[in-house]
Amino acid sequence: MQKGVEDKGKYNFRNNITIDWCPGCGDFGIVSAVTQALSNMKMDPDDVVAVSGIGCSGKTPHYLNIAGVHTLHGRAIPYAVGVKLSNPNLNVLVMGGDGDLLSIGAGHFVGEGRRNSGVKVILYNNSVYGLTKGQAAPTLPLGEKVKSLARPNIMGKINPITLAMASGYSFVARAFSSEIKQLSYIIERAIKHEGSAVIEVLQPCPTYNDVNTLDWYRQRVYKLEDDKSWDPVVNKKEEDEEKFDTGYRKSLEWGDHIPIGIFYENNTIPSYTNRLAGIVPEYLKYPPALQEVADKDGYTIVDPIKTFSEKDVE
Amino acid sequence: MQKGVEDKGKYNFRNNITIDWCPGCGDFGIVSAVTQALSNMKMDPDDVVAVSGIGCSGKTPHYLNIAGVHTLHGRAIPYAVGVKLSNPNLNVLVMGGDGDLLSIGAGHFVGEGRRNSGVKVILYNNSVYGLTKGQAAPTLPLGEKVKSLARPNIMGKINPITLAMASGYSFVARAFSSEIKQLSYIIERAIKHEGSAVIEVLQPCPTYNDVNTLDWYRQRVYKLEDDKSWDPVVNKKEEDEEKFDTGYRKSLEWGDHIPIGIFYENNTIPSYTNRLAGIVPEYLKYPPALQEVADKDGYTIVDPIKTFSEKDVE
Amino acid sequence: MQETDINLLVGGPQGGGIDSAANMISMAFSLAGYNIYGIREFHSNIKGRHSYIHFRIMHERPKSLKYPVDIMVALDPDTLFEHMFDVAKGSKVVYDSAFNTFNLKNARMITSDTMGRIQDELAEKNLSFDVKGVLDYFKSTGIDVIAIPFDKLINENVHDGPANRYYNTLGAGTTLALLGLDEEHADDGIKFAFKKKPKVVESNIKVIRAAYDYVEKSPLKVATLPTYPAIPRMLLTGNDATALGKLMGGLRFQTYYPITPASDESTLLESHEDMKFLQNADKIVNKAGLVVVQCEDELSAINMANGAALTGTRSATATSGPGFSLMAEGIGYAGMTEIPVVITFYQRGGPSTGLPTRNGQADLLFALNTGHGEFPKMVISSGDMEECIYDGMKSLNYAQRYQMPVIHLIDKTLANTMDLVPEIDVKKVKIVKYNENTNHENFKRYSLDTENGISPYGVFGKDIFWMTGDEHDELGHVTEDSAMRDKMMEKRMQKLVTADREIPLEDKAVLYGDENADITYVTWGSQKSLLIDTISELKKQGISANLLYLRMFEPFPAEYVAKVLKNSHLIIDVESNMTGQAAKVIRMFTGINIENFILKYNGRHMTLDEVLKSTKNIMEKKTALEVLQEGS
Amino acid sequence: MQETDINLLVGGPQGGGIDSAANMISMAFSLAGYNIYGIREFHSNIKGRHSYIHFRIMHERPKSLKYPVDIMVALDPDTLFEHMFDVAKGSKVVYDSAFNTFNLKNARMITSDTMGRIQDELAEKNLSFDVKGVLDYFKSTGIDVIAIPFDKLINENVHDGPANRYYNTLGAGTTLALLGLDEEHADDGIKFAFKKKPKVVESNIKVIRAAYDYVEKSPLKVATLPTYPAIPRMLLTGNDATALGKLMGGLRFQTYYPITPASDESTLLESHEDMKFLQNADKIVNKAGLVVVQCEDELSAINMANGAALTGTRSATATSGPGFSLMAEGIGYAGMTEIPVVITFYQRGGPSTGLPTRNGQADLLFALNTGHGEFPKMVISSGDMEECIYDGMKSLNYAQRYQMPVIHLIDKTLANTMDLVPEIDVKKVKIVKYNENTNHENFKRYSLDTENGISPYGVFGKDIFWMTGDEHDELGHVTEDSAMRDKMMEKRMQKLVTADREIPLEDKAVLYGDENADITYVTWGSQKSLLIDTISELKKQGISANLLYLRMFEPFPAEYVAKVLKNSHLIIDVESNMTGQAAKVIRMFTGINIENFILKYNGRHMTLDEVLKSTKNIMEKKTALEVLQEGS
Ligand SMILES: Cc1ncc(C[n+]2csc(CCOP(=O)(O)OP(=O)(O)O)c2C)c(N)n1
Ligand SMILES: Cc1ncc(C[n+]2csc(CCOP(=O)(O)OP(=O)(O)O)c2C)c(N)n1
Ligand code: SF4
Ligand code: SF4
Ligand SMILES: [Mg+2]
Ligand SMILES: [Mg+2]
Repeated sequence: MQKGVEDKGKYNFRNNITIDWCPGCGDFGIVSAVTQALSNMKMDPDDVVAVSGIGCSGKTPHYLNIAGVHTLHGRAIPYAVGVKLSNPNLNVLVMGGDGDLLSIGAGHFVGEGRRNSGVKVILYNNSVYGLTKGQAAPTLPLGEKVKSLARPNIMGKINPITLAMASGYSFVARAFSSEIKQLSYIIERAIKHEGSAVIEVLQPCPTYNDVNTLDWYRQRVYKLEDDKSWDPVVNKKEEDEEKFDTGYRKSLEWGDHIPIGIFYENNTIPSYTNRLAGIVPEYLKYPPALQEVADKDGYTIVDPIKTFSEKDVE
Repeated sequence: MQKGVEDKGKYNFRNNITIDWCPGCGDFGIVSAVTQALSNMKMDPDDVVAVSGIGCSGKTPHYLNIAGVHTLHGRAIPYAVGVKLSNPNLNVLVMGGDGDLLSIGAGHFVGEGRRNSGVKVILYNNSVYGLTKGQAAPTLPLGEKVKSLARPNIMGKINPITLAMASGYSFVARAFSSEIKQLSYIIERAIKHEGSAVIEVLQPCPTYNDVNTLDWYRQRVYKLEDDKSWDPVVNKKEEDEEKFDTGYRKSLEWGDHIPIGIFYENNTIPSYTNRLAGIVPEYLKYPPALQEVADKDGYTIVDPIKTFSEKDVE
Repeated sequence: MQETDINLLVGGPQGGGIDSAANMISMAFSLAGYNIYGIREFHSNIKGRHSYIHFRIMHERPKSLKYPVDIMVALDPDTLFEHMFDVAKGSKVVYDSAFNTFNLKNARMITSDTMGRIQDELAEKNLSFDVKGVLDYFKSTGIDVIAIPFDKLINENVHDGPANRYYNTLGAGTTLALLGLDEEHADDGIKFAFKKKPKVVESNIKVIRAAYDYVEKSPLKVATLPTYPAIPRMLLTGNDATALGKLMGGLRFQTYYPITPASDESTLLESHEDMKFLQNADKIVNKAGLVVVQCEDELSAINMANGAALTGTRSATATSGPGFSLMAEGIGYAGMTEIPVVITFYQRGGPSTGLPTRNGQADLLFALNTGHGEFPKMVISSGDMEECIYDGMKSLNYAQRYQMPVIHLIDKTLANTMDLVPEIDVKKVKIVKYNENTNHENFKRYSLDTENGISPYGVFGKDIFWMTGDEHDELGHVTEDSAMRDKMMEKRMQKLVTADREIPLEDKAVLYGDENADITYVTWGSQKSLLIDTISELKKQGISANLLYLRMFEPFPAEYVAKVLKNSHLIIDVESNMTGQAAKVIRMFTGINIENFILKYNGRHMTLDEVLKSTKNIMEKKTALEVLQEGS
Repeated sequence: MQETDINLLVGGPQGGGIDSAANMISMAFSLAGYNIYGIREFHSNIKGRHSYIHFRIMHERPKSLKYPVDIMVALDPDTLFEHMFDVAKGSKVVYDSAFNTFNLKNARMITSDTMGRIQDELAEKNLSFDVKGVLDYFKSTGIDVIAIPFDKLINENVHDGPANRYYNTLGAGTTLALLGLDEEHADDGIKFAFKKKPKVVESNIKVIRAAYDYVEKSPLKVATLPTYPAIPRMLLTGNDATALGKLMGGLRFQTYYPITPASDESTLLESHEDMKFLQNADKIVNKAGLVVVQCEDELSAINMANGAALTGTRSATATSGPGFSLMAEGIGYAGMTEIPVVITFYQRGGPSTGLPTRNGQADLLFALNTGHGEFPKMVISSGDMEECIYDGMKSLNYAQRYQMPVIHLIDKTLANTMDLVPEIDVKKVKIVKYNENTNHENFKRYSLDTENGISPYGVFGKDIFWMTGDEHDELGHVTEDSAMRDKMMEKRMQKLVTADREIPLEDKAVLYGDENADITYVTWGSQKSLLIDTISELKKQGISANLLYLRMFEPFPAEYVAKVLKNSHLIIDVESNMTGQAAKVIRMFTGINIENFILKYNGRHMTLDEVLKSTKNIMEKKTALEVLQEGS
């Protein structure tokens, strides 16, 4: 805990590594929002970790001045969960493309909904596979033809919000990479939320996606919170059925009007770390990462016979 | 097309291989329903193929008197799609456990929703991993302790119906292994449906699941079609929003009353095979499996220069 | 007096209580001061198909199994048919007299191929296709056939629940009585087996009584066996021993996806997340616990274990062939980014789903060459309980020290071997920690300023650094600079040279037996103790043999292996696979071509008798390749 | 007169038009009757990072590339810095005069490591850290530095769109003019490159005019090159050639998940799902089409391809290292259940994500040993365009004939090599069909009634049979019978023996050059043509060398390889990896230890000059291991 702690609010969460995204890429906005959120929260840089998959999106951790791991295509979530469960004190941000998280990584995306271990998934939705030159991502609608495709898209589209809700995530939101303030606010809220979060970020890819452009989104997005009555937060179990349904129906809206904001936040579902704390004594205080495994002479501290006493024949 | 065609209605779809499921296993009911459906439809045995994953459920194809492939854990869907897209004339049934399809195979389960290639997925839901001795399956609710678990389940549960709907399947139903007639009817309906189907089958596992027993289900299940006004079929695009929502909400019902029947059938989404037919000329009539690839002397029939004319430098 | 040496087989339907029968017998003998050694064989099936335990009881600790068995207990008729060839003159066969009327065609759980072979044999001997036929077969061979009226004996003596609940106890009791074990010890076995259930103990002891009574009154009565003072031991399988070793070695995070025969290790750990501590542990540490995560698949399992290692936690996963196949990419990532992670790899019969519950040693070359591209990893292998324990500890140490994935190979035979382990030395292996980072200011996770290739390790929560599976610079950022690429490749691979230098030879390869011998066996894994027994047996017969036993395949002790083999005469490679994979590895690293093989790939454990017989055939130059076929 | 032999390098930012510039140049020369041979190098980045094409132009078909290049065209300042060492006395460097004021510190896309090395070099020579500095560096070495006023020339001549749209054409035009190619052919090149866009052609031809004009009026003017009659050829990359071969070979179902450098093959096929037919095809067949499926991941890709094969369809997938790592389990399934499937494996720089857009040959051992357990599979490798085509066809034939997965290795260098292929022989390879089933009544898919191990193939829709990755009986049902298990293992593995017997040696290994030579190179993959050139070059210098070129690794032509190598003197293994994997395979199968290596693992293509130089070092016994380092 040695860096920038003197004046955390001023810590520079953006490092000096050259960003090699295309000019106009929506990913720039996401980096800004993340660094803003961390600054706003006066986060200790040692307490937050960035985990990404492979894709243009996957490069993000290298641009942040916090520890980061740029993992394998589709596997960011398992890495993030490994980090989180071995040290629940860390705030773990997952950065992944729509291909990364919803195609090759879809199994983990669903699995993490069940676990709800407390990682925050930022899903870069550009509707294409950026880094491999513009193939259809699972978020591209059936029949749509972006310029990099030889023929209109032959696959249907996944709505990340409905999939996240069906999988069990307790915090589900959508943002737009050019609405940096809202995105940064949502990230803060997600970090403060105990369970796992999915934040879908609509993100123009000017190089390959000539349909869902910056302007296309600008003309369509509107903020959920602009409706003062919008309240997606479940604090009591009884509220869940209705709020889940409202959020779910809202998330199906697409086309001329695209809602952005928080769709659903359920504070009544315990996170995996808290579930574990019910089984492993003092897990939250002495998680795996903070334990000593050897005595001062370097020998094991585990008593094999007492631990596995049922195997003992005497 | 040589077997049983003389009198298809009398073809025996159950072969003489010894079934090695435990006494009382719900899987027996599923086999009965499948063979009944095929008999009822007077299906030509050469026209239907069974594809399974690994698990107790995965053994099913060996017990059926049709061609069958018992694939890898979690991979039944890709195999089935390979069969279907290379020969769209075949009816392809997928048999998989809840672990197989919703845990290790969840990525394919979601992916197939987007493709909607026309395979029919029968999901054996016993809430446990039968063949590996009773670990929690993704359908087991949080905190539930079946007898094979050392501690209450630490993971949340996936509702196969909501996940199937969020993934894009155009036919989604639930059945119960002891309601063989209804299940057989649903299988017939699914086979007749153009797109891909998911049929979740609630199935007791007397060996490992002592919570969701035969009786437990008997006391809770009720049939959707008993409500005469229940109509889950979308024949016009306009009906979709409402029927999707009704089906979705219904599927969330669980506990004392568990609905079984068809939740959603959308006939307005073209299947992948029909989408392909729009691109590859005469695909449905001359699919890959029915093409000759060599001339009578055994040489290629493809003209490489005309086919790749853009590479030709003259 | 000849030393007690009993080979025993208990068979019955999967899920039908043969485990408890075997357990009672083991416990009774253990408490009578004997050692036992057993291997379980079963189908990939939950209930009904044939399953058995083959074991051996001696005062000395046995190291191998033998056919024919001295006594076979059949808890169902299938056992009589399935093991027709596993008994011989002098053997005793115990079964329920109710089976007498059983017809072979009703044995629906016997697969058609096996059925065919049984029928062929009966037909050849002109015997009927039923229990009577097989019993005649036994009798004609000089086997003692002992029918016990199961229902009658039980119904006359206990009235708590249906008779079939006690079949296994009666089977066990009869066996113990027939072997001449003191009834008192039989009772002790029951008490131990049903520890926490006094009512159950009571009824079962009545059944034991009935069994002893029946035998005593019959002409079957035998002399009482000697008993010995029982020393404290742990009854462990290879799965148990490895779990125990890993936990002692500092494991605090284990991931898994269920799979036979690996998941027993993880489920055991899962039920011991709150471990117990030795005196040397201070108070804070006493609050520690282990986290075991059942993942959504093996892709998740390996990558989650990798992730946990990033916080400084000692982490591991355990799997078998199909799961390991899915881990190749994650292992490559650990190699590239220098993550200390352990993959305990329980080999079973492959390829593909193969023989999921049977033995195999056919994953060596895959383990050695797994993952695309070139990256450092270690591959070690264990051959007995003690090795499972201490290699379990060492695997974590190696991972920490060399910052690379460590693949620990164990085969299904060893995983399912039951053995009484007398003593666990908690000070045998010291815990090694990773090379700690001291420069927190400008931390170079992949510092090139190292001769042995080992850079300071980085820990999330303590240091800021980056990691990527792309080629990277010292800070961990992506680079495509051609010179940096070469340096990083060389730094990573250098660690294998370092490991090879630092690790003592005895952890890599060991020569058992005399240095100069007529025969040199080469093996790895569970054949270790079997071949040590083989050597003793041959010695008794005046034949000198030794064993080059391999424990580490990467880094491979090429020089030592070459030295030993160049001095050898008749070299025989013994493996449970079809292509002699260890011999291939030896040739790849030394150029030496081994020409004689004893191989087994039918999925069953090797036994002493078949290895001896094959050795003779090879010695007599009848053949250079012996394929072993014993086992049902 | 000396034969034209031009080595050329065009560099610029990724996505900044260097592909079109290279294309125009290639087309112009092609249409002037020349042959071209080029290799693309680029970062794993979409826009901005440094990228270049290195090519060679000759009338004869070139087979290798050389440094230093004769002319380098810099479309951005980075190119000048990145390739400081790739030009030498006599080279020409063409660049935009606007770069003159550019400071190195603004070259933000140059990675810090590369930057460091450039700065070190400039500092050592006491030069400034800017374009001026590097130009001084060039001049001091005797390099011709040619500044072209890009904006001025364009703005004076075209008014359709911004000037930078024409930078690449101007770069290409200047190059062509400087090389002395007829302007008419330059115009033809433009017309060809922009085929369907007459307005674009018009503007670009104006730019060409401006370039020629400028050069003509300058002191740079050179003599006109001869031109030749242009014969029809196809300009193919390895990706294209393989796609074409597979389609000719009967491929009708291809699956893929996007990955560099494999997916270009699949996307090309995807845009040709409606292929064109030869005269010999009858009418029904003319309606046929290919299905290409973009899958959700590589697990799906391999298993879906396996699934498609079950209907009798010829199916394949294509991938690179990370994807292949995920396919291990599916390949094992194909091996176990005897599915004919082709996996075209494009190797790139590993391990892990590695150098995604760079070359590598480090996946050989993984391909050979992939998947748990023992199952038959074939591993073949191609080394040039013709092999890509015909091996593409053969890979499908092998799969059909032997009912097993066939892994076809191609490296990134070959995949991204551009070559003009003069003729495609549609009758060179006959199409082989699987062993058809004739007994539909009681179909034994895995009939043991076969000597060569090949049972009749089953087709869904025509036959009723079963398949399982578990061990199975002849019908395809699960069995755990120990005897059936052995028979099935033996039947499956027998197919490899059959393949080895049936396939001619020339498809496995070829010796190029004289049988007796002082030096014997051993290689595989894209070094093939480079080493054939090397041999000619050495011959000119009076040194005799030959090449043992490997095409098939499983079944491995051990006997032949041993025979060749036993007669060799100085053996040098040449591979694009760090551990000499082919040499390891050779030792594993023959015991022969190769002791000299020329290896390259920085991800860049090998060039003639560096191989020659290293060979000399080895001949002079300066070293036994040469690590090549050329390339930016
Ligand atoms: C196992 C594996 N398969 C394929 C790839 C190639 N690959 C790299 S990035 C990428 C897709 C990127 O798309 P997305 O996840 O949407 O990220 P984006 O670039 O759009 O941010 C793919 C398929 C890989 N690296 N690993
Ligand atoms: C890759 C892989 N991992 C693990 C296994 C082990 N395995 C066999 S069946 C099974 C789970 C079975 O559960 P489910 O899919 O619910 O089927 P059920 O037995 O309940 O019908 C597992 C994990 C395997 N065969 N392959
Ligand atoms: S390709 Fe698209 S997503 Fe990738 S950096 Fe460029 S604009 Fe961004
Ligand atoms: S374990 Fe359960 S699911 Fe499997 S066969 Fe037995 S009862 Fe059926
Ligand atoms: Mg994307
Ligand atoms: Mg299940």
